[in-house]
Amino acid sequence: MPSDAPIRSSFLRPALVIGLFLLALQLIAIIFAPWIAPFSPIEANPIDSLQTPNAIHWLGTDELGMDIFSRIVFATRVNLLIGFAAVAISLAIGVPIGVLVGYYRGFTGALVMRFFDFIQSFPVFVLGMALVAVLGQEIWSVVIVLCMLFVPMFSRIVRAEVLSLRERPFIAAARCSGAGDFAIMFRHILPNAMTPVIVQISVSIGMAILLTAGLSFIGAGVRLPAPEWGLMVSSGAQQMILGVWWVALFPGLAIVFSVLSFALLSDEAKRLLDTSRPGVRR
Amino acid sequence: MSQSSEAPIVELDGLSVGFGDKTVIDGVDLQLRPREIFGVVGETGAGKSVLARAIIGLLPTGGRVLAGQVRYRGQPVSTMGPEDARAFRGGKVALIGTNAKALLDPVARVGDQIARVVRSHERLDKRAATARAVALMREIGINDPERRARAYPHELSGGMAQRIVIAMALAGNPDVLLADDATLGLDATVQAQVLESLVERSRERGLSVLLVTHDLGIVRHYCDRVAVMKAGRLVEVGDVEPFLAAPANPYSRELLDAARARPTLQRPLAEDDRPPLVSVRDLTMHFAVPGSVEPIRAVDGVSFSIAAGETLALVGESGSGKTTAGQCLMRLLDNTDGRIIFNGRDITDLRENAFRPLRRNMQMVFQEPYVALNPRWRVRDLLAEPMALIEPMTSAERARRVAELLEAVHLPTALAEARPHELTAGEQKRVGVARALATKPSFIVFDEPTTALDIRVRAQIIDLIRGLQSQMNLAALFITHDLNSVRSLAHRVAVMHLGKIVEQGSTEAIFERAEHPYTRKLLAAELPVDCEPLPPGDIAA
Amino acid sequence: MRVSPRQFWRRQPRLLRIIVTRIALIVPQMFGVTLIAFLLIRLLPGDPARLILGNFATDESIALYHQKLGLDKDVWTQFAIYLGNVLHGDLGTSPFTSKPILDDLADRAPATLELILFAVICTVGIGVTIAVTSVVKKGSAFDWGARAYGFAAGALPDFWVALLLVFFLYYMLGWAPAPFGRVDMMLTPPPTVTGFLTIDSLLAGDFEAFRSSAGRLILPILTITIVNAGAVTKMTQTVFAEIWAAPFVEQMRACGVPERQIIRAALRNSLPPIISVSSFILGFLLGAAVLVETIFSWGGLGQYAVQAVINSDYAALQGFVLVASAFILVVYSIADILYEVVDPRIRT
Amino acid sequence: DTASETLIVAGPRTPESLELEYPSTEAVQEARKNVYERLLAYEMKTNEDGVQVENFDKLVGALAKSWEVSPDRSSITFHLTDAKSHAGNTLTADDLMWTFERGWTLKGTFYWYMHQMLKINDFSAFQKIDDHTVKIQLPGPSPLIERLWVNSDLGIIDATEAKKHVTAEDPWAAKWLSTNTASFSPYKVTTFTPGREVVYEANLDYYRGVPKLKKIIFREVPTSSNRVAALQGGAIDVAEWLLPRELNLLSKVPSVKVSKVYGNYIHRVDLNNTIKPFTDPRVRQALNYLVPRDQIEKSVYFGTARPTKSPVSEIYPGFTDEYFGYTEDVAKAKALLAEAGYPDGFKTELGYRTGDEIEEQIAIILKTAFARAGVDLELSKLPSSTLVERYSGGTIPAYFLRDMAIVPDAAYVTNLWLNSQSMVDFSHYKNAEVDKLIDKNLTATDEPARLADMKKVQQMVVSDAPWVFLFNPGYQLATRANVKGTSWYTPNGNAWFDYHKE
Ligand SMILES: Nc1ncnc2c1ncn2[C@@H]1O[C@H](COP(=O)(O)OP(=O)(O)OP(=O)(O)O)[C@@H](O)[C@H]1O
Ligand SMILES: Nc1ncnc2c1ncn2[C@@H]1O[C@H](COP(=O)(O)OP(=O)(O)OP(=O)(O)O)[C@@H](O)[C@H]1O
Ligand SMILES: [Mg+2]
Ligand SMILES: [Mg+2]
Ligand code: NI
Repeated sequence: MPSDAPIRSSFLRPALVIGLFLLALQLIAIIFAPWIAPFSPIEANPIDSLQTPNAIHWLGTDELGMDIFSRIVFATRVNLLIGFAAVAISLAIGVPIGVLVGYYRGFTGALVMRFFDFIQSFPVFVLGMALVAVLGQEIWSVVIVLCMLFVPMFSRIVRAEVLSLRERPFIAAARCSGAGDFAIMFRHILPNAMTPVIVQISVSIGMAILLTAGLSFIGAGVRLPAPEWGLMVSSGAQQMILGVWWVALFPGLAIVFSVLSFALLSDEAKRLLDTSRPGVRR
Repeated sequence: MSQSSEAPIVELDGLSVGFGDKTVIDGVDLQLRPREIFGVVGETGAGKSVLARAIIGLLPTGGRVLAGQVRYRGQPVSTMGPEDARAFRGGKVALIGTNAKALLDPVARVGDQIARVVRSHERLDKRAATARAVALMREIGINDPERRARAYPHELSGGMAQRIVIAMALAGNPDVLLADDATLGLDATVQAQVLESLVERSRERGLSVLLVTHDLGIVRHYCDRVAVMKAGRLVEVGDVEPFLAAPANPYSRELLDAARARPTLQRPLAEDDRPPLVSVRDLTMHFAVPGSVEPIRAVDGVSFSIAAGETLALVGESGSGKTTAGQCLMRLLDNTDGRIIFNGRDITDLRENAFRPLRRNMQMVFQEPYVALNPRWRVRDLLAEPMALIEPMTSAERARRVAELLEAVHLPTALAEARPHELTAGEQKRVGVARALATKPSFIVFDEPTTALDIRVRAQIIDLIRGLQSQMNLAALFITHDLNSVRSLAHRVAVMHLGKIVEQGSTEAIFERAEHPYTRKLLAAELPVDCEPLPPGDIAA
Repeated sequence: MRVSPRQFWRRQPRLLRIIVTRIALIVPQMFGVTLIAFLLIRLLPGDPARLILGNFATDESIALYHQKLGLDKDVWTQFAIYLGNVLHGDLGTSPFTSKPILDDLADRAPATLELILFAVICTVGIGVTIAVTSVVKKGSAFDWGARAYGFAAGALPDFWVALLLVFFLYYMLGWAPAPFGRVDMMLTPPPTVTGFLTIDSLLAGDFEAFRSSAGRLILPILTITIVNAGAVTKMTQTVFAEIWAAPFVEQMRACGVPERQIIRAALRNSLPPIISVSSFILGFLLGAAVLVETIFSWGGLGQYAVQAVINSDYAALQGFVLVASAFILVVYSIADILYEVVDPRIRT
Repeated sequence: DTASETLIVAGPRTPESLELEYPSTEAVQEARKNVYERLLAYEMKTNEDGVQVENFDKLVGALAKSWEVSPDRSSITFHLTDAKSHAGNTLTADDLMWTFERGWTLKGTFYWYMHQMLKINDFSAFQKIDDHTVKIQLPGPSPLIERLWVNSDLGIIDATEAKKHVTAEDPWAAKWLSTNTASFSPYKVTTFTPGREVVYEANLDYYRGVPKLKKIIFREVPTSSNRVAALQGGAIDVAEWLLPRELNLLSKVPSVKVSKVYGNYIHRVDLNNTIKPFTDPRVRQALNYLVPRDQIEKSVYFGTARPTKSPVSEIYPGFTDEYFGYTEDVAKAKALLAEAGYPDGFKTELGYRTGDEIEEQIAIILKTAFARAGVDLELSKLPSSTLVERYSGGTIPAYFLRDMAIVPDAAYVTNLWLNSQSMVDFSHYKNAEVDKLIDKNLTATDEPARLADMKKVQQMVVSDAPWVFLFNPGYQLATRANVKGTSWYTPNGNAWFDYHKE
């Protein structure tokens, strides 16, 4: 029987606790942003520009006098929306492609993989800039850029799993038991191929947040004055060398904590899935 | 042969080892004398491997010595400093583990690996060490050792890899060899060769050997003294001959009886003129190897037929093509050539969709019990899956049928909710059998249903199949290299070697009047507990 | 007996076979890259003619300018012409630098390569060292630290780290040299040999330039290393830990092989994934280093590409994609070759 | 010593080309100022900040030591000075003729000036009289007949040298001249590495005397704060194009000098007058009433800019601000919008250039300010090429434009931006009367009458409000304190010949 002990004890692991705590903070920020943030996140108030952190503006203000704390709180919505949307769409597209390409290895499959190679070998930020230039500076453009990166990634992961799974005896056994191709692909293989995908989901959300920030940083992200962490760092970037540290520092920290929470959760997911992972019992 | 007068080389004194709060070795006293070969037997999980590792002072992670100590020539192993301990391992006491392929560094040439050990115990330059390695390889019976020394582990057969591990063990010139199930998983013929050279080398060099094994046959053939281990305790220690004649402990007796059981042979079925249920003509299966012109001829022109209710055993060493032949029969592989006729119908070229309805009549029990079950599915679903082949069923009917199947293979109904990894290997095998039975087929391929199981579980599975045979008038292709089970199940036997059937006949004829030399070699490699040892040359030939 | 080409092929040394196979694969891949890049880039909005002509644009001059850039023909003709030119080593001329794009790229590539090559060396070296130490000393404080770092590093945005480093090490403490450009503006860069300023200045015996260019590398390399070594650490940790627990390691220990040797053997076994992750990082950085390049005004390929996008400089962007893909393909191919060389189990 | 004769300059980008004909970016304008010499110039005067600026009232000779304009202002004759090129060639009428023919054929800047402004239709208008004399005959009179020749875009090429680099496909040495210099200017380019640096070296034979600075090293440092840091750290002598905030910071640093000129830039939000709701002048006026000019002046420009109150630059002859009444008045704006049928405001897109911090900041401030009247701005940060394509194609309703007209003439300026016939009337402003007045004054030569007409034009334009009038951002330069001789010319590029180090 699967022993419950390791699973239960792993719920108390500090990594998991920190990960969940950070995630909870983000969820609170998303839901209660208007109540938490003391100021409007998008209204310029140039009179108050570049204030160091103080009692009114806890994390200071940027060049236009926008309250950094309020913007960070509201940005959680934008950043996580992009991350979740990109990952969800990529999963929906990438996983079936991966299954099909892995199961029916053929010319089309090879072509698809080569195309993925191309996309993946394309320098990320240049691809991003070009796409955003074509599609316009919208949240959805960023999501599409991320999907271009994640779909091949998920497909590849699934395909690799499928390639090895399809040779496993239990597939032959299922065929003996009368399972057709469709049942084999989606009932037998897919559930077994999901573990690395699930682990990757969380990692990808983190990656999405980082990439979104990076894209915004070079001006290919969302539209100002929408609060977005990367954009906020970028607006403070110039001044850093002149000693204005708070504008870039705090949103950067938000990125770090957010990505960290997903990294921790992904690692814990891997661990949890591993304990229930097959191991021959002797 | 025992030299009770001399001081023991290795001495265990009330040794207890635990993992967490589980005690795995429980107060073991044992003395290994110079130049003796000491057998340790016992079923899986008895603590044999842990014992061997405790002696060398390298417990698996998490293991702790709870009490007692190990002494080498009087010196407690635990008091050695790190450098002494290192020199001690391999230099005084060497360990030969199970599954040699995993024990070799996959990306280093085997000669270098042996040389590495040589240089760890002796100041030698690389060339001299390599020369020594080659000499060791020759000593252990490897042909053309200069060339083999440059091979990587994956280029070696299991037997050869095992010899390399033995050479590594000998490289530090130890006094004591600990052989932990060193030949497990090897073919009987190879096993005999490897053990033979191991024992020969040890005797030549005057080493003491602790031979851990499951197989009482091995003990009988090679050991001077024997210990029976059960749940971390030595239940009986003594010289081999008196032990075999009259084991004192009831558990020892049980083990010995199971090993001795020698079923009566199956009689061939009465001849009749009905066409055979399965008939295979010139079955050929070649695998293209990427990057090589020559394909692997896994099955190379095999013909046989099986009548309804008849069991044909397909025996032969590992890699001879037995599984491949069985899978071609089930159309899991697309055979290169030859015809397969089932129930009067040529199924060779049927497409999967056309063939699917026929699957209810032919089923297969897969070789590896665990990997043939989808790890994410519950037993209930695994058993229900093939039922879709029969007719639509309500879920209640299906549940009833699942319960019936579980009962048929002597599994508790509660297991329906379990997932494969929650089952023991024996239970997994039985689920595999139940799954094959779900559609009430007329023909089943059993692929090695008894390997890798403990002696006692093995007997249970054989009983189960035997029961099915008589109840359901089942025809079967019984693939195995366990000759004992062939005796008890097969009406006829086909011997396979390098993709070809070299000999075929009734079970009796094969076991008693084998004609082909390969068949004879196969039969001879079985080390029975109760017959005279064969002259070594006969096996190694 | 006649030797079939296949048999002849089989008889060639393994290494040669691996290399030839890889190189043969590059050609069609490059063609594909050229085609896709060409088509995608044509989708970019923006008209370089307007930008260049500014207030003096007339319909006439714009048409003339389009003609000069070849933009008046249909896409396939343009592609055919382009492909022909590429085969003759001509990637076109950028209207924004007035120079052949090949020259522009050749001019900027060394900056980026110098940065990312040194950065990858540091990243891999440090990442692997941390990982190995943490596995060998499992459970120690170091191990915990390494683990925490493995996590945290993956969460750091490189541009932010770069900014923090600039703030602390340059602005606050004044330890680091100025974070703009590859060499002090007062100094004349050494004559170009390799394009790597550190190497060129040594070759020229110009130690001041060497000090300056090496100093300027510190912050960007530090940034890249801090951000990416975590991934290497994490990956190596996993792989190495698995190998460290492998039966053959245990066997070597049981045979009394010294620990250092065992570490070496285990590391040797962990090489394939380390090679692929290094090549991946190298390829990734070519594009991703643009953020770091921007912050440090590095003047490398990344910034060039970004400018090309901003200006709709088709030819330059295409040239960049071509060179970048070629570079990545070459890196991956080398990695594949090494991969196969270090792992004798892979059959060729 | 060489350090005091070398000037290290950092700017946001190196010139795209040294070609006279095409690029008209700021970086190129500056390069031209240094590597080409024009025929005429304005006399220089010192402004209130001690910067040398042009006196638009007084023309003086440059490469033309003297010139005559026919009384009807339809022909001009240049008498050349004795100038030596970098290559040592002496200036002759052939150099002019070759340069003119080249420009005429390449259909670039030269052609635009001659054809669009001076209405020349045929190359025969250019005549070599003798080796030192060239005459240009216009089809009709033009008020600009003299002033155009001050522009550095109309520099003279050393034809003898340039012809050495002519090839069959390239009869005008366009390729060579895009990265090399052949002229009679104070400087020549010796290293041209776009994206990194441009090195200028002095022409020791320069006809106005040996330049005091022998070498100018121009380095590209795209990030303005890095230029600030480098200037503060003494790594460079001159930092171009800094942000007001940075200039403000630097003005407190003793080792650095900040020079300011209220130059000819016009920074505005162009509204596409053909896209709803900007078809209605009341909407455009309303937006002008919504701009918080004081706030922007203080918090974005730190006092380096002044609101523009006319489409004509405040320093140009003919400028008037008397019709400008757009104060910040939300109520009025709301009323105008309501009148126009937008009582609840509307939504529109405002484009600005990637990397332009000032525009970005103003955009955000405008977004907040316009929201007060319900006008919802969607800010689009666009790469310059995309932005230019979108506004020249008329597909974006509102966008920032910072532009300058080089020729200090109100008719020239308004013709450029407000004549519906102009290619660069990107706002698609069309007022028949304005068109008529502009057209008339492009050829009229009666100066007082022209000024009166241009006043009318300004009045109509200000009231029609084709743009959201913003600021004259001025031109500023930050140098080390020991760099002297700051000057300013209408193309807003620095002429290094004027500078020296102490
Ligand atoms: N690393 C370990 N951690 C926890 N328990 C262990 C570990 N290694 C062995 N054990 C336990 O110690 C007991 C004895 O194991 P051991 O491997 O010695 O058995 P064995 O007699 O060698 O069996 P086999 O015949 O299958 O090799 C088993 O119950 C096993 O579960
Ligand atoms: N899919 C495959 N591709 C290539 N070679 C294969 C494949 N399957 C089997 N072989 C090769 O065919 C030969 C016969 O294999 P097979 O599994 O039938 O042997 P076996 O008699 O069942 O052995 P064992 O007793 O170990 O199960 C072996 O040499 C094996 O390596
Ligand atoms: Mg064991
Ligand atoms: Mg088999
Ligand atoms: Ni050719």
